[in-house]
Amino acid sequence: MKLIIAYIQPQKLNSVKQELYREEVYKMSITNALGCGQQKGYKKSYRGVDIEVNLLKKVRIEIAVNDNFVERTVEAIIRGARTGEIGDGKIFILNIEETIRIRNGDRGGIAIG
Amino acid sequence: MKLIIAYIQPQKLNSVKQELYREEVYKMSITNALGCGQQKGYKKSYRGVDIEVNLLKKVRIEIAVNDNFVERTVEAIIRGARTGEIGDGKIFILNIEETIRIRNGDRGGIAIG
Amino acid sequence: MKLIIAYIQPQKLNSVKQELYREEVYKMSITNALGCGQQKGYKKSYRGVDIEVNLLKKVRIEIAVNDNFVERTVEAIIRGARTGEIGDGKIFILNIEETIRIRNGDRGGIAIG
Amino acid sequence: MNPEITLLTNSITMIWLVLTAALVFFMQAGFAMVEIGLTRAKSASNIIMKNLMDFAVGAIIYWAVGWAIMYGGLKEFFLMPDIPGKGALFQSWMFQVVFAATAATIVSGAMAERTKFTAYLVYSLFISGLIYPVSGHWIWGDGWLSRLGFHDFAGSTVVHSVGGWAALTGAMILGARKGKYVKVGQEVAVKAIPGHNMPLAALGVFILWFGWYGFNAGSTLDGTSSYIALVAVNTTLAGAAGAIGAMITSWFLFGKPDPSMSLNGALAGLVGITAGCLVASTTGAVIIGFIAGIIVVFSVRFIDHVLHIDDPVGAVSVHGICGVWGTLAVGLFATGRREGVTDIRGLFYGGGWHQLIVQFIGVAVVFFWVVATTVVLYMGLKWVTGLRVSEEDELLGLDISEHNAESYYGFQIFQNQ
Amino acid sequence: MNPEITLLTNSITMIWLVLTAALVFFMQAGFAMVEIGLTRAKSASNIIMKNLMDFAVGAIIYWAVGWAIMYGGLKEFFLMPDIPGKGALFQSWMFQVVFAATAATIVSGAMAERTKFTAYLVYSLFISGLIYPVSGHWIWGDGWLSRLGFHDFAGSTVVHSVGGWAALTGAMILGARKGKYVKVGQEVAVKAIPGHNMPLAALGVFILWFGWYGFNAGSTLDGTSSYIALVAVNTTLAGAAGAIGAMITSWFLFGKPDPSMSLNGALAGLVGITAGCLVASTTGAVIIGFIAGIIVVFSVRFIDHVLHIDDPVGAVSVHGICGVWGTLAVGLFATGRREGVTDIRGLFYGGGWHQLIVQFIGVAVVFFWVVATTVVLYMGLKWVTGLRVSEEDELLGLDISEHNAESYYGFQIFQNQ
Amino acid sequence: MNPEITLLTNSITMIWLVLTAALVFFMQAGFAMVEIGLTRAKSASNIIMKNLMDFAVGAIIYWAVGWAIMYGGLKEFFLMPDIPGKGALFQSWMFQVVFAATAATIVSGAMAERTKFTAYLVYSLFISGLIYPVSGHWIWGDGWLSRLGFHDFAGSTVVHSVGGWAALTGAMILGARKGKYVKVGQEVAVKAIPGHNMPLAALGVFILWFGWYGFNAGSTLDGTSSYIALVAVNTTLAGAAGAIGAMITSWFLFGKPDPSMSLNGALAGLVGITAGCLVASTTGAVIIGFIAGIIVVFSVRFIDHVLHIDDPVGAVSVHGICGVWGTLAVGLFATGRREGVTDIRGLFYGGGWHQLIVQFIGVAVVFFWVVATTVVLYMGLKWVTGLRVSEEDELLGLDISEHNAESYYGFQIFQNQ
Ligand SMILES: Nc1ncnc2c1ncn2[C@@H]1O[C@H](COP(=O)(O)OP(=O)(O)O)[C@@H](O)[C@H]1O
Ligand SMILES: Nc1ncnc2c1ncn2[C@@H]1O[C@H](COP(=O)(O)OP(=O)(O)O)[C@@H](O)[C@H]1O
Ligand SMILES: Nc1ncnc2c1ncn2[C@@H]1O[C@H](COP(=O)(O)OP(=O)(O)O)[C@@H](O)[C@H]1O
Repeated sequence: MKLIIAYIQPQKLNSVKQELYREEVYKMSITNALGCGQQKGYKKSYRGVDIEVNLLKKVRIEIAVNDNFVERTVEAIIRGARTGEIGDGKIFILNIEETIRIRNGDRGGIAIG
Repeated sequence: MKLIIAYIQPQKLNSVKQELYREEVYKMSITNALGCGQQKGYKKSYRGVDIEVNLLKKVRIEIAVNDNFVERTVEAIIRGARTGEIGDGKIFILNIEETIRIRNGDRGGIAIG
Repeated sequence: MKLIIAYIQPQKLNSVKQELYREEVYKMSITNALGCGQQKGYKKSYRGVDIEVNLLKKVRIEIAVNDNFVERTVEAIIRGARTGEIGDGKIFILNIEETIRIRNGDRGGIAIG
Repeated sequence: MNPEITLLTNSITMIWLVLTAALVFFMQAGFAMVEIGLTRAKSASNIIMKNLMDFAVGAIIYWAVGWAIMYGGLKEFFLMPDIPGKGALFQSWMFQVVFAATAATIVSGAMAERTKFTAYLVYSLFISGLIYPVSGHWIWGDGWLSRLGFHDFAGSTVVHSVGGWAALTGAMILGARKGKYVKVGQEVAVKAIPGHNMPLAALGVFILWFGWYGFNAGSTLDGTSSYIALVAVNTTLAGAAGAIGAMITSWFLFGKPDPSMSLNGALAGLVGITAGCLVASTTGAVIIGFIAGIIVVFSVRFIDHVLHIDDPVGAVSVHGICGVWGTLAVGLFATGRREGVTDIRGLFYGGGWHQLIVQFIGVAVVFFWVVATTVVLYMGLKWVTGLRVSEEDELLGLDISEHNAESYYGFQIFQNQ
Repeated sequence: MNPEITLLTNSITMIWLVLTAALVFFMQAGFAMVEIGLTRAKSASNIIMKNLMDFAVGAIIYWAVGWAIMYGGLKEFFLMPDIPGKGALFQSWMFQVVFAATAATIVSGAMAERTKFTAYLVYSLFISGLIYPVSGHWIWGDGWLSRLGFHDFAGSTVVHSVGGWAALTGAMILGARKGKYVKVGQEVAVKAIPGHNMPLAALGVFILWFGWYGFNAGSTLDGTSSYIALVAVNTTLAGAAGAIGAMITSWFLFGKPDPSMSLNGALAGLVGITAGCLVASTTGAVIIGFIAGIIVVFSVRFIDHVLHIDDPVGAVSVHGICGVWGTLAVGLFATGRREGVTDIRGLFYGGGWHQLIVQFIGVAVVFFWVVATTVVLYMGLKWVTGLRVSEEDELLGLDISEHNAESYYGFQIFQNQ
Repeated sequence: MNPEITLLTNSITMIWLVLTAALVFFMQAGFAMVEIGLTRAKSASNIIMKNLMDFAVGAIIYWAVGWAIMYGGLKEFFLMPDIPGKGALFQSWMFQVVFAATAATIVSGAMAERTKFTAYLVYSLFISGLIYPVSGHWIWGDGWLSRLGFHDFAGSTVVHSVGGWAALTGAMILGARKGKYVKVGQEVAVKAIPGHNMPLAALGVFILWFGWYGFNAGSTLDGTSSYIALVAVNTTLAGAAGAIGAMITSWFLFGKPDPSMSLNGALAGLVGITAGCLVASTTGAVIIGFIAGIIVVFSVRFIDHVLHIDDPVGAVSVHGICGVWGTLAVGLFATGRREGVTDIRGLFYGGGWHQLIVQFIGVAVVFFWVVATTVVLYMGLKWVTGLRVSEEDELLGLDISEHNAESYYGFQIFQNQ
């Protein structure tokens, strides 16, 4: 089982979700994040004092999948999120040692879906 | 050392915390999350236009524990969070390679608690 | 490749960022978190009813780095965040199995930076 | 009198009453903001709907029947007939309808976050169409209490206590919000359910205070009264003293000066002076207001910690209890020196016990009238439409469950109750 | 007449008009809060700027030229010359400038979240300096429509429809916000872009309603008119009935009573009664308001689901469509019993079709005038400065792209559109 | 004169002053919202407490002693004795107390987010009970400055500059909020600490503007003055021109039109016209306001970037500096054509330098009086109770450290300073 963590542009969330649904990945968890990367920030100012904004709004997606699902999930995220511009985001894949469904105590691959 | 990530219903946070305290697990970190799973969303509308809400509010708990604590922590979370209904949530267990306490540089199992 | 997760005091974010930049770590992702640890909370009250606040505001930093960068990143975080007081925070290091840059599909160590 | 002088006199009163009525209308915004601020984010749109609709429904029913019961007599249902030259009638109705709406909207705060919206609509009909007009008739409509000598200048009892007691029975019959009182063994632990928007609550209090100048000073019902300024001064001083009283009391009891209690204190002082704003001296106003500010903190605490009645905004304490205090204070602080308007004189100014006893009778009568009628009303509603939403709906929040709506779209709000 | 009486009569009118003008000014805050509340957090500061600046720019241009076109004639550009004893001139200007500003600011809501700020500034100049004054002159400035017998007491057409039609052409020419109408195959899917702050929207509506007492009752232009109270009563009843009408309609159509529609309904009722608040009876006011409340829900739905015009706050429906309804209603509900002021009588009161036809002509003329001039204006702006911000700027939000600003610094806001 | 005419004249003035006093009272809400909006979320409840309490404490002390010092003489402490027929006294007190409270509350914004609450309470006592009444007496209480011919119609100096200078010394003695000015080597880097709620700040400005009609027009102190409308017109035009002036200046200096500066600009224009709203022509008002709008931006920048004084809301610039400008402007723009009220004439209208010099003397005297007394006051407070909270308390936020309170319970707020 793998944990896929993806950082994407907030405005791409809907299209990523649609691509994931197409691959029958229906489960995920989403949080707000601020990202710092190659993407240039922008300048804001407040009452004449400049503010350098280099933490940009990102959406962080966490998806736990069984190993045979990893590639199609990654491909779906890329399809949904890619624009080819800097700031498109990153995907990190980590190993999950165990998964438990709280409702009924299921463990392992069966608990993922 | 393991990292336990649990997604639970927000209204279960207090009872999960109480169960964890009972097991002498006092340390944890919590974030807001939006979850997409088997649980059906609900329909909102705005000025007569329907909005399908399928990202539901969840609480994400991260707890780092030493290996011998994993089972009691998981059990405590389940006790606190289970209602038997869809939407109760999931627990994921990942391996931690190293833990460092910033205050004094402690490393390893001793830094967890 | 490793995923470094650090919980720090919110007011230390700027100095941590500066230390990371000095080590040429420019990429990171940040989320809001509530932390429960050794640090004592404080008492709030509302209309004469006390509220025990033991979930304190923390900032959660996630940095993916190549293995040779782990130590300098950890050191930088510690330099930026340490006050020597309880509540300074923790660092957890996890293994990353794969990293993908969404923009161009780069994989592995090259995709991290 | 010279007809031109009469016309001018009438004109001054007309613009005075229309402008002060507008100020009192604006208090609806104040009530809405206070209630929104002191409850949770997940109920804000429901509160908006309640506050908008108790005014809307209340105005229509007060036009249809309420006014006729309170002042007009049978031929004035629907303000009929529409003949010219009824300026005086319209000006009175305009000034009175906003008072009826104030009484109605007070209740909303105490019943917040758990009342069925349909039940609330029906409640609005009855309070503005029947309950308020009947007791209002007794006191202001030349009814038996007014003939007894009961003095309630701008409505500590007529408006505020009526709202306060209806709030009390409502909050009791509804029961507390889930999680407010938690049984731990034999004990009941009192939990805080903090309001989500203090700036709006504060704005609401400032709006209410602003509107109170219309409420009290307009109640001269005469734009040429030379007591208008005195009433405004007393209102100012009592509100100020109330805020100070509550701040000090909360500081003493809780260790730090409490914002929402101090805001309540200002309102308590204003409610307290409402009955006596004409007859009290400025010193009297300061004392009345200050005591009201102290009372409100103890009352909120008592209702919460001892009675375990869940009144999220403190409506029962501010309007019910301080309304009583203000009404009784007339029997204590009336100076007896309001030549040409009233000669009542309170205990402290050598008037003896008489006025105090009359005031007490009025307070008691209104208490029983409102408690009796609202208990019947709420129990009836419980039986017919249901009074309270389901537990899941309460958890989800009334915005979504009653209106499919969200009040702060996009804002990340952390809520575990 | 006795000069002392004249002085007092003039004084009453002067304080009446200055106070009601202040109330109408305050409606600017109401419009700003409604618009902020019903749009996204990322545009709030831009909305503030638009609402502040359409008043500021509008007041200056109305002083410079607008007033002279509408009422004053050539010698009153810049309110010149500054001779003493012009109290009456200043009092009229003061009361009129806030009406001009109301017409101007209505448009802001419909064009929210995508209009270039510079273009909006230029628009403000033209609406307050030219478009509004010309049609205003026809109706209120003793122009040809007023001589035809067209009756629009406080401006359902003069103010609200003018704003509403300028909003319509603006929203059409601009096009919808990105993501509002999504092509899915052949079909267009209508998406909701929920407003981010319902409490502020509700506050805005209460402020508008409060200000409306100045708007309508002040339009007697005479502080000694005996119809002031009637106007205020009709305003109250129509607003109330409008809120109820919209609530019921939304309940029926959408399954639950919708907060933002009910708020729109109150405004719709108020717009509806604005033309006829003097000539309608109280029963007439209730009916006019109630129907306006129904109309506004259907109109919002039609404009959104059928015409696919993106009007975030419903300005076209509330001010344009209900302005028409209110103006025509005069031809239906005028009682003919306003001795000493007007003798117009509507269809339902035995006055025949005449007045209704005159009202219709006025409505049509203003529609064509505003549509024609604003189309030229917006197309010109599109060509000269550009009317709409770039797609990236819209995505980023106008706060940042137009003003380098953030409205809720520190708040975590989740936005994926 | 005919006693009926006298009664009516007095009545008109009484309702005029009570209503305008209510408008000025409402400015308290405006100040609170502006200050809340332009500071951080963690201080909002503390700001509420300060704004509520400076009014409450100020009203009580102004009743007890302030009024007697400023206008009444020794026998009018506590407005004693309470004899009937003192309508004129009460009406004056009512109108004056809200001005005293305005001066007091101006300071709050400049000292936001770091001042001890107890110290602020003591400050409130002294400004409303002593500092403001003394200089007020000189100018408005028939004191020596008024006899010198100093003209400050509604208080650019009496109210605004007094508040502004007390704000200046307060902000200086307190020192900046942590993180505002950061030493980097030899240089001081100026950091932005953005306000957290622009919609509330904008609402506050609209409320202030609305209240300003009471502030300026009410200052005729006579409801039958024929200059009331002129004053209102000048107020409108100067506020509008101020907003435009600041918008253009900020656009020029910062590259984009800045919302909070434009809001400050409107206030600057209003402060600027406050002294001269009676004597200036409408053209004069536009120029005065426009220049005030330019001044305020440069002043804010200078105080922040050069003097490194941390004034979160720009109170010193808006009220202090623009108060000076407005007061001097009387010496420039007074037309000399206000028959029956005043004959002062400024430099630009052929009046020579005389009036300008008198205005300058008044400005300087008040500056020294306020600076001297407030420095003593703040240094005393520093010594006795402490003026500033501890560094940890500031970091935690004054809501929690001073009041155990949280202003936006449940909202996720990201704050790293
Ligand atoms: N090494 C990293 N560790 C943590 N987060 C990262 C890392 N690299 C990128 N991110 C996240 O991904 C986002 C996009 O990265 P960026 O470098 O801007 O884009 P790109 O992948 O197109 O070069 C960042 O804002 C950040 O949130
Ligand atoms: N595979 C997954 N990856 C990431 N998050 C998940 C996954 N499965 C479940 N979750 C999280 O757990 C929550 C509850 O899951 P759900 O399927 O609704 O409940 P149940 O476990 O009772 O079937 C989801 O809303 C989501 O936040
Ligand atoms: N075992 C853990 N699991 C998850 N989060 C932890 C753990 N230990 C500490 N944290 C996070 O680190 C923060 C600081 O920990 P704390 O124990 O207060 O400080 P210290 O490391 O100085 O003893 C906590 O508030 C929490 O967010």
